[in-house]
Amino acid sequence: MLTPGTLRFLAGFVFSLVIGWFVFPYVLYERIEQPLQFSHKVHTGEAGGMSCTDCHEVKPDGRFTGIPALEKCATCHSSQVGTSPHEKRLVDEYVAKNREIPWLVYAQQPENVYFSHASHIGSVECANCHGDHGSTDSLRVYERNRISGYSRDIWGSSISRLARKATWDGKKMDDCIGCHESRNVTNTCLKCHK
Amino acid sequence: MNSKITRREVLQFVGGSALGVLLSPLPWKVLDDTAIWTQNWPWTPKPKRGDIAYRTTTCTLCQSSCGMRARTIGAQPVSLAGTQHHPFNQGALCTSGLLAHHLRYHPSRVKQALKFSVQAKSHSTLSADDAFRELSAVLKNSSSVVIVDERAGRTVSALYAELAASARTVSYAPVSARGISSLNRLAGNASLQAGYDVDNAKCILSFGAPLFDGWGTPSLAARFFDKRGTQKLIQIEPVRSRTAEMASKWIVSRPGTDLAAALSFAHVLLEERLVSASALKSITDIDELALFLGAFTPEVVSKQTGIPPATLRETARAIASQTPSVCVTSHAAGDDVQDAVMLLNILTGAVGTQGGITLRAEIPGMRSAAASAKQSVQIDDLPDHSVNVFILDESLSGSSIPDTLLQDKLVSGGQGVIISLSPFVTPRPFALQYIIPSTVMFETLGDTTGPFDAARSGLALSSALLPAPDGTLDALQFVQKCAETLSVSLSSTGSSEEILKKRIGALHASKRGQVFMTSTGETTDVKQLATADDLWNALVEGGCWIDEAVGVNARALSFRVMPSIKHTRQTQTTDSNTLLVYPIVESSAYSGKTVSPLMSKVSQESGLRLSAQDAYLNPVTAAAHQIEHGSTVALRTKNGTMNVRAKLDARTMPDVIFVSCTAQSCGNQSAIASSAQDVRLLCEVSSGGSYTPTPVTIQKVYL
Amino acid sequence: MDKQLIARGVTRTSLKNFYLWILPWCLLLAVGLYAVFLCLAKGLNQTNMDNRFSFGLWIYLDLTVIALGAGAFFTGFLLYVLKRKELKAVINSAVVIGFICYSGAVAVLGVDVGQPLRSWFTFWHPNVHSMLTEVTFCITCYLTVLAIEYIPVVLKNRKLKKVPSMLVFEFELHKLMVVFAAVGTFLSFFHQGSLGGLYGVLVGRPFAFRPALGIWPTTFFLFILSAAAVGPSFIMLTTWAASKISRKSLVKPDVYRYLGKISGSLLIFYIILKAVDTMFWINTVSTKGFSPAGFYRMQEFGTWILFTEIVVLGLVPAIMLLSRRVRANQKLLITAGAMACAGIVLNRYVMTIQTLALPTLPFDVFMSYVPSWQEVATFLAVLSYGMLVYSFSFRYLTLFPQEREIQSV
Amino acid sequence: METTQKSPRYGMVIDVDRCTGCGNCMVACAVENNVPPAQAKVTERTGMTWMRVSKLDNGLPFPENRSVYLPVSCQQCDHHTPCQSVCPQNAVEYDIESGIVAQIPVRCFGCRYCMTACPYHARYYNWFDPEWADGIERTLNPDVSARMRGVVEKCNFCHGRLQAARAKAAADGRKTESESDYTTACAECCPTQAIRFGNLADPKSEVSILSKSPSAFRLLEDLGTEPKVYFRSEQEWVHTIVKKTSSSELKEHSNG
Repeated sequence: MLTPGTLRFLAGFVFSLVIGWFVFPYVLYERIEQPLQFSHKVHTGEAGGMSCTDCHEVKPDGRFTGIPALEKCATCHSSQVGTSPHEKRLVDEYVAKNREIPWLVYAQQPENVYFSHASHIGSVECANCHGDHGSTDSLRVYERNRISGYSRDIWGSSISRLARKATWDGKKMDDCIGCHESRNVTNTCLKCHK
Repeated sequence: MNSKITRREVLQFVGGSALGVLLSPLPWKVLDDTAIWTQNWPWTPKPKRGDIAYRTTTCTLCQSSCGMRARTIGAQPVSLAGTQHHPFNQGALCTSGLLAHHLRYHPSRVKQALKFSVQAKSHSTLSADDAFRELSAVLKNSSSVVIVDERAGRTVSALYAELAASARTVSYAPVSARGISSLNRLAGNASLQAGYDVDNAKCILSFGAPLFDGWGTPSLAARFFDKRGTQKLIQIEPVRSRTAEMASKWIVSRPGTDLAAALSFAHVLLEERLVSASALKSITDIDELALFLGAFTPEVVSKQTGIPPATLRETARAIASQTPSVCVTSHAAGDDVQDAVMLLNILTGAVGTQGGITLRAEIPGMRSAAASAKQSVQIDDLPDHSVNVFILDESLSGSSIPDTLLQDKLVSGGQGVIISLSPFVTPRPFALQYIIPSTVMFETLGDTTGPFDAARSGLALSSALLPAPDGTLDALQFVQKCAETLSVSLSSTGSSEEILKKRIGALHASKRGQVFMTSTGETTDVKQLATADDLWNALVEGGCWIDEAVGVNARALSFRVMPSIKHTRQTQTTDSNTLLVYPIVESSAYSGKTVSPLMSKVSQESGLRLSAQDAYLNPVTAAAHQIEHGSTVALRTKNGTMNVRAKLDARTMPDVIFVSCTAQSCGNQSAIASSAQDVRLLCEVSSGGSYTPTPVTIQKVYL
Repeated sequence: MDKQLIARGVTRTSLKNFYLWILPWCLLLAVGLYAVFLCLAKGLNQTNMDNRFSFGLWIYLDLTVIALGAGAFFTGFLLYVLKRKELKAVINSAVVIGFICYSGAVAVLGVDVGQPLRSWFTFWHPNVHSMLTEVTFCITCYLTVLAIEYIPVVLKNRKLKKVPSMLVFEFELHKLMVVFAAVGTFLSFFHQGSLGGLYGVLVGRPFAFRPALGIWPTTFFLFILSAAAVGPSFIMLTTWAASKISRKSLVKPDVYRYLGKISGSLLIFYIILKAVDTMFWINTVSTKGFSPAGFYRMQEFGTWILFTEIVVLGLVPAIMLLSRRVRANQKLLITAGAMACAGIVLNRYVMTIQTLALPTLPFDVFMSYVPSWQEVATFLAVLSYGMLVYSFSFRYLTLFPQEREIQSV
Repeated sequence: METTQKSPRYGMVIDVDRCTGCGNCMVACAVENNVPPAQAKVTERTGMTWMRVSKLDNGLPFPENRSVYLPVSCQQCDHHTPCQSVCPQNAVEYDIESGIVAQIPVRCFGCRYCMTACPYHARYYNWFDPEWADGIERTLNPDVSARMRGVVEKCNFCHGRLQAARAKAAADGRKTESESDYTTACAECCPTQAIRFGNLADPKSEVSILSKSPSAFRLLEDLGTEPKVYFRSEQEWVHTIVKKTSSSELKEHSNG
């Protein structure tokens, strides 16, 4: 039988649980739209027929170009080829004005982290870390941690990190270490910190 | 607040929520994120990412013209290194060269034309056009304008000379590499060009020249070490400097007695008949000289220099017997010392011989140096207070001409004007000064001649990796502007590229010399290159041109030495127990230049180098005055008082306080804000333009 | 209110006097907090520490304060575990002193580290080989224990007793006290030792390095012993000081003598071992290419410092404390206690400051360091914090159970 | 060329007879590793120099005084690494794949215990927030992250260059970096080639041959920390002085 005291206690208990588990995550992350919409599907599908490496290439010195520069887009989109309004914006606002597109990188690793695509490509699938990003039709909202400034993809979708959906859900150091261990690759600091 | 709720009830609720929070991610996630925040503080700069490339070019900070390889992010150089196998510098750079890419962003960079009133009490900014409008008035109304060119041999030098030729009131004062100018003086021929062939010298006699510390190209030390044993270096200096430590022999001499030593060597050479007949013949006034030198017996000179007579004689014999030998002086040495040492080179027959001082042929494609020479004057020869306007070209490496010299030559009463083309603020309180903002390295296309410590003359181009800031001029544009204001028309005008291409074209046409290409790392004859553009590209890509070993025939030369030698002042004998202050050349690599703030690593942060606020003391001297290492002391001479930080160093001569001759302005704040003291000013300047040891009193300052 | 808080049967000075007493300490605290703010906001360039003197005043005082605070655990150990009833008279005071010392030390550490917000890394990514990890873990745990030990003292307060549940809680807690005392003792043994190990393991600092017995360098055991030895002396001193300041006798004289006796018997033991250790060190250090004499050739730090530490402030007070005649005379007893404490203070100074001042490399020199006002002020803040906590506890809580009976007599 | 099968142990051999004390290594290091310039308050004792050229002299008076310059960076101790064992939170690690003693400033919380432990004083604390004159931050090296105030940092043998070399190896399908792709900034920019860098584990490499020569020595060898930075000198007195540690040699002040 619950005394009023116990009830008040429980009330407080439940109240802060709700705050901690549901309100806090919502407040912590700031949702930002990408400057421009982009469909990997269209580019890689029959229409585009391009492969990942057409835009995201590894230089001979082993450096990864990451998101391609505007000139890459301009090679095809110097003028509008399709009907999409987003493409129109691409041409008018960026290609025409020769302004780089300020993409928000979902998988952006922190400044102190060194990640070499060259040494992962081949042994690890792109999807392993980037999920189905390569086949999406639109760019999802970018979530920025208001305290640390990191992309939410680093922490992962589960606020407790207990329910990790897949290998690509979360790219914290522990995740890298876990993957390395599972493939018995060494985890020395200098491998990944600059 | 509702009175029904008691304190206890609140506590119960709080207790519950406290427990709840601990069981939620909130505190733990916040803990993690705040830690991550400390790892990415917004005020900690993030290096810019971008495409990485390597570009080769030429360093223009000094005459050595070292080949350098820049690692660039986008267009921005982020680190520099020497070009491997480059004929000028063999892949070596000096400390300031390694930091050259910071100069573009130096705190004391001039972004707009500046006008400093006399005493530099105030300064105002003005647009380039206004500046030149005012300047044309200044130039038109002044009867004597002197263009000082401390990097003679560039394309712009020819244009300066041309300007001087066509404008009645203007004269051109080229400052060729120290020492070489003495050759011009003694030979009475301003067009002579020469270089020190130190690599092939068997014996090098150095009067305090910092050979391994920036005197020549940065690779000089390495070149000497690789020849260890086969080459002899005799260093005469009052301190066991970096060079003295590495030299084959170090001779301790009292500060400021180089002149006496040099003359005593000359005395011995004549007395012991160690001079070749041809050398004797080349000196027209040899008898007069012999008479004059009679006074400088090793015994007499020994009293001044503190060098035993025997050592003086041995050394003289060494340079005479171990030929080819060459005698060199420090950049800071006065003309009197320079001339006396050049006299030694003449007597030993070093002039015009391999391993001595090689005479260089003119670089093709230039307005004939002989023609330029006609208008050229030596600053020292100008009568005092006769110059209305000095035009200083400080665009490449600042100016190493002592302010005191300029002050003496300028019309008195602060009426003099200095027009300085400079990237940095260089206030000169004794004159009305205009500073025209110039480009710095990596911002401009320019040419530079090869090092003076090489047998053959050379030429290289520095390319513009970055866009020049608005309102800045390079020397070639500046000289054209000046020509405009004086309504003089120059032979070659247009963009820097056009003018330089003309010269390189002519160079190619001459089919002379060889060219080093960074693309292949090999050296080929100019003949092999089909078009002038091939040569141009090779040079723009950081290669260099080297002349053939053809030189002027030394036999043709004759020297009249007495005019410059005879009025050399007798070095006063200072009895050894008076305390003296004397500037030493710590590193001439950045002598008097504006250097990157990062230079604090070697001075302020480690004490490796003497900074402008430091002074070396011998521990014995320090103990005598109760001075500890690092304590602040006041130095008082009749020129004034300055506070310096004492650094005890057993390599320095007792009873002499050594201050830095290479006071440089690095540091994070602008030069206007911090007028770094120049400790050299404590010392008196000799008639020869060098600093002389000056009696000083020292006193510990309690802060 | 004030009156109702003060325990029955004891008298306390007027509220006005009390305020006059705490006012200067509050001011000092304020100044100190400002210094702390400077250090946290601008970084440790506010201190005079440098790359050579990477540890300074703060670390030295942390070591000292923690050594002196050892009285808490050792008294607790003797009382609850070894059932030394005489010590009931001072245990509460001892606990408060301990709490003050440890919380103070931890607070200063928070300022001393460059990135306090990352401190928890030590718990998340611990390096089990590091003595500092051991220290951090033990001190944090022991601080919690002290807090728990402190609670019943607080709950005994006249006003709080009125709340029934509190009384129950206090009673239950008291029954557990023996457990906490045991745990506390265990923890303290460890971190007192690890603090010694901190220097003993420094292979790069032959002056401080000591060979290992088992897994710990000898300094590990010396620190435990020395702390245990002076702990009681410090309790003795503080009790004496408290009674002088409050002009009341708080414990029966035999308590002082008893504390002195414990202190003395441990101290003599410690000093002997310390002497042996030093001898051993002198013979081994030369194998590292260092001459033991060389360490003492540096201007301030002559062999006198070693002599003072071991004989003047070690052997002498030990013998004094052991002689019944000395203990009988309170003046001498207190003096001896003070000397013993001074000895340990000096020992910690040598381990921290002299170790850093001495050069290691051939081209490297003896260096000295003077703390900046920010460093001093921060320390004074801790001191005044301690004073305030103790003053309040003394006024409103029963630190000395015997006080009432003494007064009623 | 591939390195030997067993993982490399990088090290340096510095010929002090060739060192003119010019300071190139110090500035080249600072440029490579984004070490900030000094602020006004900074002194020799709070300066930030991963590579520091110190003067070693024979202690004799003028003019007998002889001196050499010793460029001292982290000595990369191979055994009983003094700093590594004391760090409470594993911010220091002995990198088994290169022999480098790795310092990870983002893990460090600035207790400075490692600095107390290092006999070579090769570790530096960020007493100040890093500050570059406006614009110079554009010249920072993207391969190395800039550190923040309140952490310890030191020479990591230009690990940015090691990572670049490894990336290149991966791109070429090689397992290990090739030594020709990897050298430190100080070695690269030494105008007299006094600093040689290479793999000590490879018996054929220049450094391991030089390190075995009788003229080679290491600092504080008796401590048994097995540094991977060697020095060389043909001058007898240098060896004698280095053997004596400063505690046995009384020194009341430094000599410049």
